[in-house]
Amino acid sequence: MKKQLEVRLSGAGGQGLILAGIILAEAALYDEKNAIQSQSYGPEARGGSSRAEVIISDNEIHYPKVISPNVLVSLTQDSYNKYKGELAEDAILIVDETVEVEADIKHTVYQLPLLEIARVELRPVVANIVTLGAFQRITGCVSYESLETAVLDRVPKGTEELNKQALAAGHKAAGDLLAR
Amino acid sequence: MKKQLEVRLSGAGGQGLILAGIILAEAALYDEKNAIQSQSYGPEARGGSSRAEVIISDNEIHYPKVISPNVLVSLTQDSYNKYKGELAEDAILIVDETVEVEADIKHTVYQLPLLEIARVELRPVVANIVTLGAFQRITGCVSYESLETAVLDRVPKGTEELNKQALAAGHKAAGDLLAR
Amino acid sequence: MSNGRELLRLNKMPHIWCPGCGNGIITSQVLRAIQELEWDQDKTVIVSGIGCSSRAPGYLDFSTLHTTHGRALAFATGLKYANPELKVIVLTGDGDSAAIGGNHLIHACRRNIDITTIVFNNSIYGMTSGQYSPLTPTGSLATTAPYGNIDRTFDLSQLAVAAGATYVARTTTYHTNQLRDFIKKGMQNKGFSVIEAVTHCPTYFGRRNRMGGAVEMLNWQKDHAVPIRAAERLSEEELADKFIIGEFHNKPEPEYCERYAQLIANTKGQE
Amino acid sequence: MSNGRELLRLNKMPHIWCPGCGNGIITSQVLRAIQELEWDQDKTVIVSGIGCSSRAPGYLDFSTLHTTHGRALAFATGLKYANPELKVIVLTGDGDSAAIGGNHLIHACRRNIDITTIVFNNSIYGMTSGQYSPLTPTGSLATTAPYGNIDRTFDLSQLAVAAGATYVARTTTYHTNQLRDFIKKGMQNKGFSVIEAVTHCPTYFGRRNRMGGAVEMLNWQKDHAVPIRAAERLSEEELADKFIIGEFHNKPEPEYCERYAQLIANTKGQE
Amino acid sequence: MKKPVLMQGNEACVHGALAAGIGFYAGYPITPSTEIAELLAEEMPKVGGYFIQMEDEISSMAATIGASLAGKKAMTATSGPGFSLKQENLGFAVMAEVPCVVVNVQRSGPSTGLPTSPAQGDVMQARWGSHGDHATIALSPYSVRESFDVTVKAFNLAEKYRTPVIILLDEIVGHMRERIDIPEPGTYEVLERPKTDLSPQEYQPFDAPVDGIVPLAPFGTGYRFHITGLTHDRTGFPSTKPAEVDYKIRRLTSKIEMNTEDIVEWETYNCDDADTIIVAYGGTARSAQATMELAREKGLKVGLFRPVTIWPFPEKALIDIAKDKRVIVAEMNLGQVALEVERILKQDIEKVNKIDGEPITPQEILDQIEGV
Amino acid sequence: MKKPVLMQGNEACVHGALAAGIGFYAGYPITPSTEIAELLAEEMPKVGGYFIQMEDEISSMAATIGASLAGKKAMTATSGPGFSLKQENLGFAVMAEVPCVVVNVQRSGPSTGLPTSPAQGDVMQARWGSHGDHATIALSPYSVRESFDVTVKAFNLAEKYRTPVIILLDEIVGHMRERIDIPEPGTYEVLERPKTDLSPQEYQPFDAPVDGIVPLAPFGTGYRFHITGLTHDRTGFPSTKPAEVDYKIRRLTSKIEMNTEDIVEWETYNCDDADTIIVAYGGTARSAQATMELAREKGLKVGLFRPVTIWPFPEKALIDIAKDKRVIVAEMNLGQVALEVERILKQDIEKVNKIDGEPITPQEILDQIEGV
Amino acid sequence: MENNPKTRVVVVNEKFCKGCGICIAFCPKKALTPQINGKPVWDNDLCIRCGLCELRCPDFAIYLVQEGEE
Amino acid sequence: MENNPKTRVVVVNEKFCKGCGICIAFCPKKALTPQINGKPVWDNDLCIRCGLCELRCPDFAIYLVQEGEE
Ligand SMILES: Cc1ncc(C[n+]2csc(CCOP(=O)(O)OP(=O)(O)O)c2C)c(N)n1
Ligand SMILES: Cc1ncc(C[n+]2csc(CCOP(=O)(O)OP(=O)(O)O)c2C)c(N)n1
Ligand code: SF4
Ligand code: SF4
Ligand code: SF4
Ligand code: SF4
Ligand code: SF4
Ligand code: SF4
Ligand SMILES: [Mg+2]
Ligand SMILES: [Mg+2]
Repeated sequence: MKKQLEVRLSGAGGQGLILAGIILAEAALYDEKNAIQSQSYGPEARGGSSRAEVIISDNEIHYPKVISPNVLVSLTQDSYNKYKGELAEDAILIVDETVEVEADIKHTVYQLPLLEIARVELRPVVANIVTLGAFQRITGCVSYESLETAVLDRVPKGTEELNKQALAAGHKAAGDLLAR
Repeated sequence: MKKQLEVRLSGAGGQGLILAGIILAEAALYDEKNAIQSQSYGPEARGGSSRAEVIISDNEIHYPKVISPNVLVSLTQDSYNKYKGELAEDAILIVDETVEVEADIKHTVYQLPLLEIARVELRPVVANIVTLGAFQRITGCVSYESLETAVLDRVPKGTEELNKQALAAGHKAAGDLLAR
Repeated sequence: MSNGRELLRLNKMPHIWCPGCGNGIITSQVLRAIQELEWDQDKTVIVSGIGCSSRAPGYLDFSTLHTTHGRALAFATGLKYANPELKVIVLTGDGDSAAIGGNHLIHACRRNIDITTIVFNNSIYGMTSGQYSPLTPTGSLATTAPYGNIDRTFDLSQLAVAAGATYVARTTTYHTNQLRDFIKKGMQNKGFSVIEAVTHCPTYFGRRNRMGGAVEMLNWQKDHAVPIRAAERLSEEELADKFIIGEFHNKPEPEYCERYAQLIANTKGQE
Repeated sequence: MSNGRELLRLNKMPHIWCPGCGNGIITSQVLRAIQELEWDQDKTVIVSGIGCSSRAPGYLDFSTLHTTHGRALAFATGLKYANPELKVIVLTGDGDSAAIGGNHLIHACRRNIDITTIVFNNSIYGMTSGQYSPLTPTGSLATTAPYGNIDRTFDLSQLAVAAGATYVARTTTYHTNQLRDFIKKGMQNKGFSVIEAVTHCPTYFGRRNRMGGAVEMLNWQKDHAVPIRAAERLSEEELADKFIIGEFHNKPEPEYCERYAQLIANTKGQE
Repeated sequence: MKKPVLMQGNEACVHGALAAGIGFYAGYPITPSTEIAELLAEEMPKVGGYFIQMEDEISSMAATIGASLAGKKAMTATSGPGFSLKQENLGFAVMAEVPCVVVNVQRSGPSTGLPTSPAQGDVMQARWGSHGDHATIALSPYSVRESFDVTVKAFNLAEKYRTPVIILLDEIVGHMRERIDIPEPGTYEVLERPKTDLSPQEYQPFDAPVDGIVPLAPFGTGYRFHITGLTHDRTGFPSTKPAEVDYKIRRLTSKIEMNTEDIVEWETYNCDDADTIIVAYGGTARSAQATMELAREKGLKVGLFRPVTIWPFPEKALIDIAKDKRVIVAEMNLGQVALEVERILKQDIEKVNKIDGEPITPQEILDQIEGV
Repeated sequence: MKKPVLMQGNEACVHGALAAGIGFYAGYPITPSTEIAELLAEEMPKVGGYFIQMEDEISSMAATIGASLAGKKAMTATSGPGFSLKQENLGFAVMAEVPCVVVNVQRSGPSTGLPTSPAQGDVMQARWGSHGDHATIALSPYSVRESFDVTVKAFNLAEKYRTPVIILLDEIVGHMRERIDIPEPGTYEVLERPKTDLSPQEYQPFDAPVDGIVPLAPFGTGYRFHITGLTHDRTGFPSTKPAEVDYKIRRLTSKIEMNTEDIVEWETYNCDDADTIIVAYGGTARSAQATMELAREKGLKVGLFRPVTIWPFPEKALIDIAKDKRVIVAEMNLGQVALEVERILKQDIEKVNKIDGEPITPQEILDQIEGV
Repeated sequence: MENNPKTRVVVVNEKFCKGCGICIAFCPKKALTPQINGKPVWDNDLCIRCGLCELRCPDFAIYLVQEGEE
Repeated sequence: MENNPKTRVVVVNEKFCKGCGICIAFCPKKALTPQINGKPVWDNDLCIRCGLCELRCPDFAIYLVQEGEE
């Protein structure tokens, strides 16, 4: 693996991807890696798409912004269209089932019913945590334990169990997909 | 005579010395000389003393402020005390009768009842013009005609005659003194 | 009737406001009012400050001026004074007009300059993500009032009246037709007019104060707005959690530009 | 009784004000009020902006703060809020408080922070030699209104009431005892108080408007000030060239620092 | 004989503005600039122009911009504290490319300072007082006549480059009275606001070459467009696209920097044979002139370089004249233009500074020359 | 394992302020500084401190000064437009020598610009934004941890030199989240406000040596004195006497300039063997670090000079390290610190500038190095 | 061809509509029902052409037009 | 030794007094008359020790004291 992993999480405003980015970065810290999280602000954030970025590395991270993501996560078509550019050569994509990806895309694509899992099995608000579960299973760039700790640190009191389940559900869904 | 004449007119606020300074400078312009007028502003001007400065020269005047006056005019004791410093070696003083001047002063002093002339013979407000008349007679640095023209330019409509008389009265008083 | 879209810069749409945001409702009423009064598109200038609400002019097909935070009325005063034949409307937020811009509001009122000001009062700083404004009611939550706002509830319309505005009215985004009606009256008033449009920011004010979405907030307006006549018959307690809507002031007085025109007429050519 | 000179910085006297200027009369009443209420000299802070009137604190033997033009109330708010045990008095001019400082005035009123503000209203910018201020009456002359002021006559006290001050009163330098009385009441009000002291500037306002000297201007005040009760019985015409003096508002409400102290009490140590 | 006219620098500034066709003035009184407002209050209605006293300096700057957008040549005047307050809206005028003239009659600072005393402490502020990157045009006259000339020029430059232009008067020049022969109309250039050839449909208010502008169509003349202080594209609408932002922000600087030769103005005195060059501007240049005469009388080869445009600084001219000579920068501050001179010449320089409220005397500069 | 903490630069600034003993905050919301106010609104009441949201930035600055005079360590935070508005009262704090901390989280300008994008366009404004002559202390952190450190230091310097201290954050550092290990109390210096030894009778609030201060006695503690923005004498009362004015105004600069060695802070990386020195600060220094690594991988001898105090600039250190080497100044503006570097080094330098709202990438600096 | 109810239809501009649900909530005849994205579907039969949806839509996204227009 | 009228005198601080004439104009008993510089001269006999001069003097220049004080 490359010494520095650049991750872009994208979706609609309100889907909690910024929180997901923070949790992911914190999980990396638990793993004693370095991590930097950033996000886009401004009127852009008011309308449709939202974006969070995380860089994870064993070394010091100087430049804090993602230049070419190694992993792009997209929960909506809009955000996929907007942020799919400038991916790293070896980038992988983790997208919701509802996102249509170009047939001729040269990157590895993992398509999962992330939103549906949240909506049907749990609650729509935990789609971001479901996503993190899947992300962990696919990239392995943080440990599951650290991720779970980070999730439990950040989610509102009383929702710990729900979020644990969400994380597990995403993890499992990705496992199933990988197994196929 | 020195090529540049520095004049300081001083008195109490309200005695019209700034106007006198402006008139003097304008008279110099009528004589086709150069002149610069300046004055002190600020809270200082609110309280007691007031000061106007004029530089008259046949040449271009660069530095616009009076450094060491060749002529100091003082209508009040306060203003005399305040501004008597830093006179030029050959300076002359034109002061109101009510001003007490040090006995050992090394400058030529002309003491005249300027305020009284205005008050008794004319009106108190024209003390500044009386002063100008005396100033002209003593220094001769502007012509009487130019001074009169400048006075008439600047004084309020309807007071021309009064001011002409004032100028003449000052001129005469100085003449009488010089004659003594 | 139309929603005013003929006067939109359609190529700039959709606008940046959040789903359900009341700003669009007010903007639509402004456009309808202009249409109904048949104001000349080429002679109408729309000025704003900074804020979510102040983004409105960018969508409106007039000469439009998006200025600095709080200063819209000062820019507008210069514009109107320098060319009194222009019709000038100012769109501003509660923060823009009542916080940083409060002084310019008072002085525009005082001068009675012929400008119609519409205050988009969403009780919050929307653009900067939900800090309390001078018009945030006591006790409400905001990012800078995490324990509840300790400031007193403030009445901007009353201030405008005291400062000398000659037309002052308040209503809500729920009372849409009344809103348009007040805006039109303000525009017709030859003098300074303030229309306080109570609006809803579901994203920040609504969410933080658990008021539900746009629909619930509109219903809240319906339930808490009391017409001025009705209010007169209610006790202070009954009015405690209510606010008053209606026309507070409507009394023409000499307009500023006209008074200066008179001065020019008296002076011109004097030398 | 004393004229308050025990509280002067005698070595700074005589003050810079012109002969007959009303500023000294107001200042004397402020000092007498402090004496009569026995405020602690070491715990009293006097703050001002910029203007002739704002030079007053320099002569007063307290902690004194001469700030920037129009901002006295903002400085004072920080001072008082940061240490509520200080007693804070603000001395300000009509330009300082109503022109450039209008916004801070409104917001201090709105917060009801425990500060007593005395506005030296001489209807003119004295310090800068006689330009018109927002409180210059319509038609009066000033260096920047050589043809007569076209601005509308403005009522600062009414603005203060509308903005939420809990004690508001106006009187003149002629009504000296009443002035002291109002100042004392303002100081005793736990909240924001505004005392508008109509005063005379013989040098600029008086001279330009041919009102005579200090004595004539004091007599003018006597003839043109109408007590609030009397005014109620007069018609608009009868009041046309008059102005009203008296207490306009006196209704205690929760004070700002106390509300924040409550918030601290509720929050402190929470982590 | 033509009647000689004695006038203050502040008054000459007003007459310059009137000569340039000023149509609008908004201001708030402050010493030592107030005479400008007072005289305009009297003169403007006579010529059908608009004078307004605003509630403060922020609104004065705003109203000035508003009036300019309405098509008037517009000006505001102030001094130190007020100049600080205008900075935000001055930046708006820069960003929105709205022509206007801002006069700062400098007094002694910081803060309230010495309100009635001269200083030149706001020279760097004129360049850097507002946040964000931009270029500045600032002119500093040294005489009453030049106050007139520079004001006419300021209006011309404002219109030509669609930018606020700053006049840095100082209390010395602003308040002193000297003879001025006001030139006859027609003997000096007055630039009217350029008009667009384009139709309202074609017009894009910011579609300009890197070194230039698009004429600004006044509001109310059938051109409906948008003005904002946000970064914007050539049409004037907000844009966050890096390429458009880059183009826009760089042009604010390049339209001035690429026209430096057209804008800069300076004068030299006795520089040909000089081994010592005094650099001085505004009121202090008068002291330096007197110094030069004193020095020449003593046989010292002293010259004077007097920038009239402080920003952009006449960089090339300075290098031509002063490089590797002894250079003394005299100014009523603690060394502001001196920093720029040092940077341009890349050599050590000497300074004569004064900040006590009194003007620098000719002798004080001479003392520095003579190493007293 | 100690729980790792992920934090924004803005949040770290708040924690630094709390660590330094902040007792008062006044502000007005503005992106990208608002998190500072929001977090303080939450934290201040918990520690018995005072948080107030004022009606604008002018009053926020004023209230901050007022609170400092009441004896509290006081801070305000803002961004570009608000920083412009604070300039007048910032000058008052300078003149009256009132300690306080002013944070400017820089965003892209001029004017409203790109409110949510990073820039470093206010560096010169921090030095020259207020009228009149004075010196400035301004610090610019490049990491979240340094945001904490610099804030503590800013409070210390403010108290030590009785002056406002400016923290120039930028949107990059202010908004990014990275790990921070907040140091234990006791491991860093916290300077309490110096107390006077003198009795109220003897005390003169400005009777200071040229390179220092007199401790500021809080209002309400029995010391009755006068504070004014007018020039004043050692007792604090207005004075127009040239000698007193000269002493006062020069001291505002000398108390900082004569202590430059105590104040300045900078870091160097790989400068010993470098033939090319990048000068960069704040968020851009991170790009430069990455550039350096890329360059070193290519065998290019590149070093980095990173000023932490922008004002006073670490002039001596820069000369020691960079004189006669190839120097590249990288900054998110059109070249502001570059002017100072050019002046100090008296040599030609190269610049990498960006003002389109995006950070400078490591590659862009590398391209300059490689002459691409 | 005036405002003849029979010939007027309610149009939704899907590009402008943000699915806020206001039109749906305040339609007096429940002639509007939400799609999954919140945007309204119009029922010609229930609609009485009162214009309230148009009046309150914050996005200029729903309005009545003569059939065939736009 | 209280406020015994007989023992109280009106004092004028000539350094503070600016000769504005206010005390003179508003003295109910005409106990004050102007010198040439406008500053008041006090008449012990006419004075009723009402304190109005002290009350209105803008310059803290005239006031009643116990005889022998100050
Ligand atoms: C001088 C200045 N200060 C602060 C800001 C930041 N700011 C932008 S909009 C805004 C408040 C917006 O609130 P409001 O006026 O109520 O408009 P809304 O967004 O709620 O419609 C603030 C504080 C700014 N742009 N400029
Ligand atoms: C920012 C700023 N603007 C303007 C001034 C100039 N100025 C000083 S005092 C003043 C007005 C004074 O009027 P007022 O407040 O009524 O006080 P007065 O002198 O009449 O007592 C002005 C405009 C200033 N000092 N600072
Ligand atoms: S934040 Fe609030 S005011 Fe701003 S667009 Fe969204 S809903 Fe509207
Ligand atoms: S100018 Fe007017 S207000 Fe100022 S001191 Fe003189 S009389 Fe008083
Ligand atoms: S009100 Fe407008 S934006 Fe909202 S759902 Fe209906 S059509 Fe869409
Ligand atoms: S026109 Fe009236 S009835 Fe028809 S859809 Fe709209 S709101 Fe409902
Ligand atoms: S009122 Fe005071 S200042 Fe005026 S004349 Fe009398 S004593 Fe003197
Ligand atoms: S005390 Fe009364 S009677 Fe005596 S001088 Fe004074 S005003 Fe006149
Ligand atoms: Mg709002
Ligand atoms: Mg006044």
